[in-house]
Amino acid sequence: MISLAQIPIPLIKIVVGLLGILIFIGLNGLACVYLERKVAGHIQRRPGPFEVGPHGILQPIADAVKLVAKQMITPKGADPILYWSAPIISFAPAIVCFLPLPFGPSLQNISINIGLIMVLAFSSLNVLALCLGGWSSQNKWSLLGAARDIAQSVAYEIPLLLSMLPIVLLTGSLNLADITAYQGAWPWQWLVVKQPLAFIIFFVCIFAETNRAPFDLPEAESELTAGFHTEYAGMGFGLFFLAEYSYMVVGCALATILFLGGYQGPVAPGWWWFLIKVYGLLMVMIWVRWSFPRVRFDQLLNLTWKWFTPLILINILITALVVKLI
Amino acid sequence: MLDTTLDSLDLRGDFYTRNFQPHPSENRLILNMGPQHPSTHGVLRVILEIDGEYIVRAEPVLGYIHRMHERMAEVKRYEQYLPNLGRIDYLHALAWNWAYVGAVERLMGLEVPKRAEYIRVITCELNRISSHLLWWGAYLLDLGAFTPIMYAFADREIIMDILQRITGSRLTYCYYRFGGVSQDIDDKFIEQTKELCKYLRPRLKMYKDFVTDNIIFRKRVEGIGIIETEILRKYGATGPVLRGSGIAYDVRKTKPYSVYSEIEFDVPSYELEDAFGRYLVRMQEMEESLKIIEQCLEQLPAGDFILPKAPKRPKPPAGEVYFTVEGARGEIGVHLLSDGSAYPYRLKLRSPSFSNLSLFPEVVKGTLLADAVSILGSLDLVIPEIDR
Amino acid sequence: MTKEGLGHVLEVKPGFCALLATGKVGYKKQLFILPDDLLNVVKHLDECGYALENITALEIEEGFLLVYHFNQWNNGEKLALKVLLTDGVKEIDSISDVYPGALWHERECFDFFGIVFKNHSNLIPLLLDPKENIHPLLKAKNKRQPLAAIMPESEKIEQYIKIEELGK
Amino acid sequence: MSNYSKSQSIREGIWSLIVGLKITAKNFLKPTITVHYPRETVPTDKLEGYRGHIELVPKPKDPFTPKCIMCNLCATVCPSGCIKLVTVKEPIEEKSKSGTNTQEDKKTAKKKFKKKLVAFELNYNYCSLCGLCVQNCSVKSLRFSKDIYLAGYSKEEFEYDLLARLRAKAKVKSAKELPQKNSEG
Repeated sequence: MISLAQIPIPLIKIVVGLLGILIFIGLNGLACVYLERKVAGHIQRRPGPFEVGPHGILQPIADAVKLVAKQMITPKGADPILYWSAPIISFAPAIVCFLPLPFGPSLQNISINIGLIMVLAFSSLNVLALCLGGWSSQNKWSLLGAARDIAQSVAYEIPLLLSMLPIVLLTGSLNLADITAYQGAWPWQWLVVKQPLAFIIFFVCIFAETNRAPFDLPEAESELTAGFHTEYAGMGFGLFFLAEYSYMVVGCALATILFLGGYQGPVAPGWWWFLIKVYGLLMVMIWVRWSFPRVRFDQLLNLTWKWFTPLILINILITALVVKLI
Repeated sequence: MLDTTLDSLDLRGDFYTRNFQPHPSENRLILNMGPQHPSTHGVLRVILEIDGEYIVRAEPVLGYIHRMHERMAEVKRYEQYLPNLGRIDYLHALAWNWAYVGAVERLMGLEVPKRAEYIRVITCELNRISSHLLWWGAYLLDLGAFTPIMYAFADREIIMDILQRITGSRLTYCYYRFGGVSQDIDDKFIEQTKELCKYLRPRLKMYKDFVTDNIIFRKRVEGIGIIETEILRKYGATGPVLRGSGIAYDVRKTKPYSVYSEIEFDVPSYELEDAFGRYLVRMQEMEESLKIIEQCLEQLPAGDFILPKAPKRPKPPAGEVYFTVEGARGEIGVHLLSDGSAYPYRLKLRSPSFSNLSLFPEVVKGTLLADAVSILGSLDLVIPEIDR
Repeated sequence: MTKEGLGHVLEVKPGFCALLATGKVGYKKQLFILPDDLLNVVKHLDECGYALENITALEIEEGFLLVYHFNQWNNGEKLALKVLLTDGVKEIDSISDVYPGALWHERECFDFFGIVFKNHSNLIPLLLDPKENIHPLLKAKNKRQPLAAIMPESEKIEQYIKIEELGK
Repeated sequence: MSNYSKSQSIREGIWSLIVGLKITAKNFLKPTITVHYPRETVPTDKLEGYRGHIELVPKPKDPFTPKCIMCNLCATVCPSGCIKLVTVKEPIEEKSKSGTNTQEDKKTAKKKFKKKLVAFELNYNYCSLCGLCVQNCSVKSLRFSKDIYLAGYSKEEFEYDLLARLRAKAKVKSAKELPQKNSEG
C-alpha cells in the first residue's frame, strides 16, 4: 500500500494538468465549432445554427453526440490498424502540446526550459497521422490529400521554426514563461512591435500547418472531395476534427505568447487576457477562411520557398546583428 | 500494404473505365472525378489519368441524368412539350422556352406582337442575370471560397421573386407560349425591375472588389485553361467560352432575333483566352443585361401580350426549321421537323454546354488537378442540358 | 416507293452538291451531298473557316438523313449539310478527324439511331446505358414519313455546284 | 517586369486581401436575411402570382358546384396526364307525354342523359405546373391555389379530389358566413 505522500508531486501535477487539458480541449472543440458556424453564418448573412437551444448554443453538443453515435466503418481493402491509429496519432500529441503553455501567471503545467521545442516537436507529429490516414484508407482522393499534406507541412515547418528564432534571440530563452515575462503588459511592450514581419509569417504559417483555408489543400473539398479524411466516419472523423481545432488553439496560443505578451494585459493581468488574445486570433483565422478562395498547390509552395524563407532569414540576420551590437 | 485479395474484388472498373482508350501505363493513376464530386455540379463524371497531380488525359462520361427529351418530343403534342423546356437548362430556362417557341412560330409563320417580344427580352435577360449569378457563386465555391455563393443567392432571390410574380414559377419556367407569353406584365413588375437594376449595379461593384480583384482568385484563373480559337471552332463552342477567347459572336448581335436589333448593347469579349477571360465576359454580360432591361422597360409598347389568334394547340405545316437563341451558356438551337401532324416528327436540341464540355479533354491536358476544377467551372456547365 | 419521293435529290453526282432552297428554315445555305463526298466537303468547309455546330439524324422512309450544321462566327450564317443513307446502309464516314468536336455528336447519333461512323476512335454509347442495345429514336414502320413530306424544300434544287466552289 | 511594377502588384495584391476582409466584416455586421421558416413565413405580397396546385372555380352564385362543363380539355392537354375527370351519366327526369313511365319511354329518352361530375382527380405528384390546363380552360373553371406549404409522408397524400376540396372549402365558408347572417338578421 502506497501512501498518498509517497506519490511524487510532479506526477500528481501532470495528471491533474492532463485532465484539465482534456476538459479544455473538449470545451474548446465545442466552442470553436459554434464560433466557426456562427461567424460563417453571419458573414453570409444567415443566422448559422439556430434550432438546438437558444440561438443554437447546444448545436455543438448535438454534433458531438451524432459523431459519437455513428458507426465506425473501415473501408474495404483498408489496413485497419493503420487506419484507426491515424486519428489517435493525430489527437494525442495535441494534449502534450498544451503542457508547457503558460495560461496564466501560475497556470502552467510543466515549466521546462525547452517548452517551445517541445510544442513544435509534438505538433509536427500531426503530419504522420494525416499521411497514415490518407494512405491506409485505400482511396485515391485520400492518397492525394496525404501527399499534399506531407509536402505542405514539411515546407511550412521551416519558416514556422525560423520565425520563432528572432524571439529566442531577443529573449535568450526557450522557456515559454520566460518569453512571456520578457514582454510587458502594454501593447507597445509586446514583441510584435519589434518583430512584425516574423509575426505575420508565423501567423500565415499556422494557417498552413493547421490546414485552414486558404491553405486547406489536404482536405480541399472541391478538388479532393474531403482529402485525407474522405473515408473516416464517426469518431474517427471527430478526432481529426478535434485535433484540428486543438492545433489551431496551440498555434494561436504560441502566437500570443511569442508576440502578444501572453497572459499579460494592461489592466488586471491573468489567464483571461490569454484566452481573449487566443480567441481573438482564432476569430481572425475563421474570418479569413470565409473570405478567400483557396490557393493552388504550387502557389502555396512558391510562397514558402520563394518568399517566406528568404524573408525570415534576412529578418533573423538583422535581429542577430542588432542583438549583438546593443 | 495493399491487400492481395483486392484482385479478386471487381476493381477493374466499369464499362467506361475499361473503354478509356488507350489504356494508361502502370505508373499512372486513374481517378474517377464524379459522378458524386463537389465540383462537377451535378452528375458529371470525368475519368482522369493522372501522373502525380498532373492530368495526362481526361474523358467526361455523360448520361447520368439522361431523360431522352428528344424522344419525349415525338410522343407529345407541340404545346405539351412546353414544360419540358424549362427542365433542360434549369438555370436559363427561358432561353430554352424561347428557342422552342420561336422555332414553332417560325414554322407556322406567326407574327409575335411587339409587346410580347419586349416582355420576352426583359424576362430572358433577368433569367440570364440569375443564371450568371449562380455560376459566379458556384465557380467561387469550386475555387474554395464559400461566401460568394451566399451573396449571389441573396441577389438571385430578388430576381426569382420578380419573375415568380409573372411566370408563376421560381426556377423551371414555362412562360412563353406560341405567339406571345402566358401573362402580361404590370406596373408593379416594371417598378420592381427598375429597382433591381438600381440595386444590382453597386452589388456588381462589390463583387468586383470582393472577388475579381482578389489576388488569390486572380492567381487561380489567370493563364489557366487557355483555349485557342482553332479548338473553339473545331468543337463548336459558343457563348462566354467563345467570347472569353476574343471572338465577339453573340446570336443577339450577329444575327438578331426578336427586338434585339432595336436595343443598344455591347457584346463583351476578351482576348485573354483563359478562365479569367471567360469570367470577365460573364461579369460584364450581367451589366449589359441590366442595360438591355432598362432600355426595354423604357421602350415597352402597349398592345397584346399574346397573339389573339394564336393557336393554343398548334398543328404546324410540314417543314423544317432551325432556330437559335443566345442562352447564358451559348447558342441554343432547336432543329424541328414537322410532318404536319400535332406531334413533332423530330426535334433536336442543340445544347451549348454539350459542345463546350467536349473540348474539355483537349484543354485540360497537362494541367494540375486544381486547374482542372477551375477550367471545368469556367465552362459553366449545366449537366441536365448536356445529358438532355 | 422508296425512291419516288426523293425527287432530284438522288440525282446528285459525285463531286457535286445540290444547293437547296432555304425558305424560312433558318439556314443561309443547305446542301445535299452524297455520303462518299462528305469528308471532302467537310474538309473544304474547314478550310473556309466554318465552325461545327451540331450533328443530328432522323429516320425517314428512305433510310436515315444526317444533318450537319455549320456556322460562321463573323456573320452568323448557317450552313446545313444533308446526307441521305438509303438502301438499309447504316454506315458513314466519321468527320472527327477534321472536326474533333464531332466525336460526341456522332456517338450520340450512334446511341439514338445505331448509325455506325467509320474511323471513329471510340464509338461507345455516350448517353444511354452501354449494356442495353436500344436505339430510342428509331420509328415504327408505319410512323415513318417520306423525305418530301417533312422537307418540302428538298424538292427544289436551285443549282448544282462543285465542292471546290462551295465557299465562294 | 520591372521592380517597381512588381512591388506595386504585390502591394495591390495584399490590399485586395484586406478589401476582401473588409467586405466580409461589413456583411457580418449587417442583419441576416433568412426567413426562419416554421416561426416565420414568406409574406403574402411575395407570394403574389405563385402557383400552387390547381383548384376548381365555383359558380358565382353556387359555391358548391364548379363552373366546369366536363369538356375534358384540361385532361387531354395536360403533358403529364395528371388530371382525371370522373363523370357519371344521369338520366334527366323528363315527364313522358303519356304520363306513365314505361320501359319504352326510358329507351327513347336515352339521349337525354346528363353528365355529372363526380370527382375531379388531380395527381399532384406528376404536375409540372406549366399552367396549360388553366390557360386552355374554356369556361375559366380552373385557377392556381395558394397552398404552397405542402408536405406529406406518402405519395398518396398528393392525390387530390378537387371537387371534394371545393365543397369542403365552401362548407367552411358558408359555416363562417351563416352566424354572421344570423347576427345581422
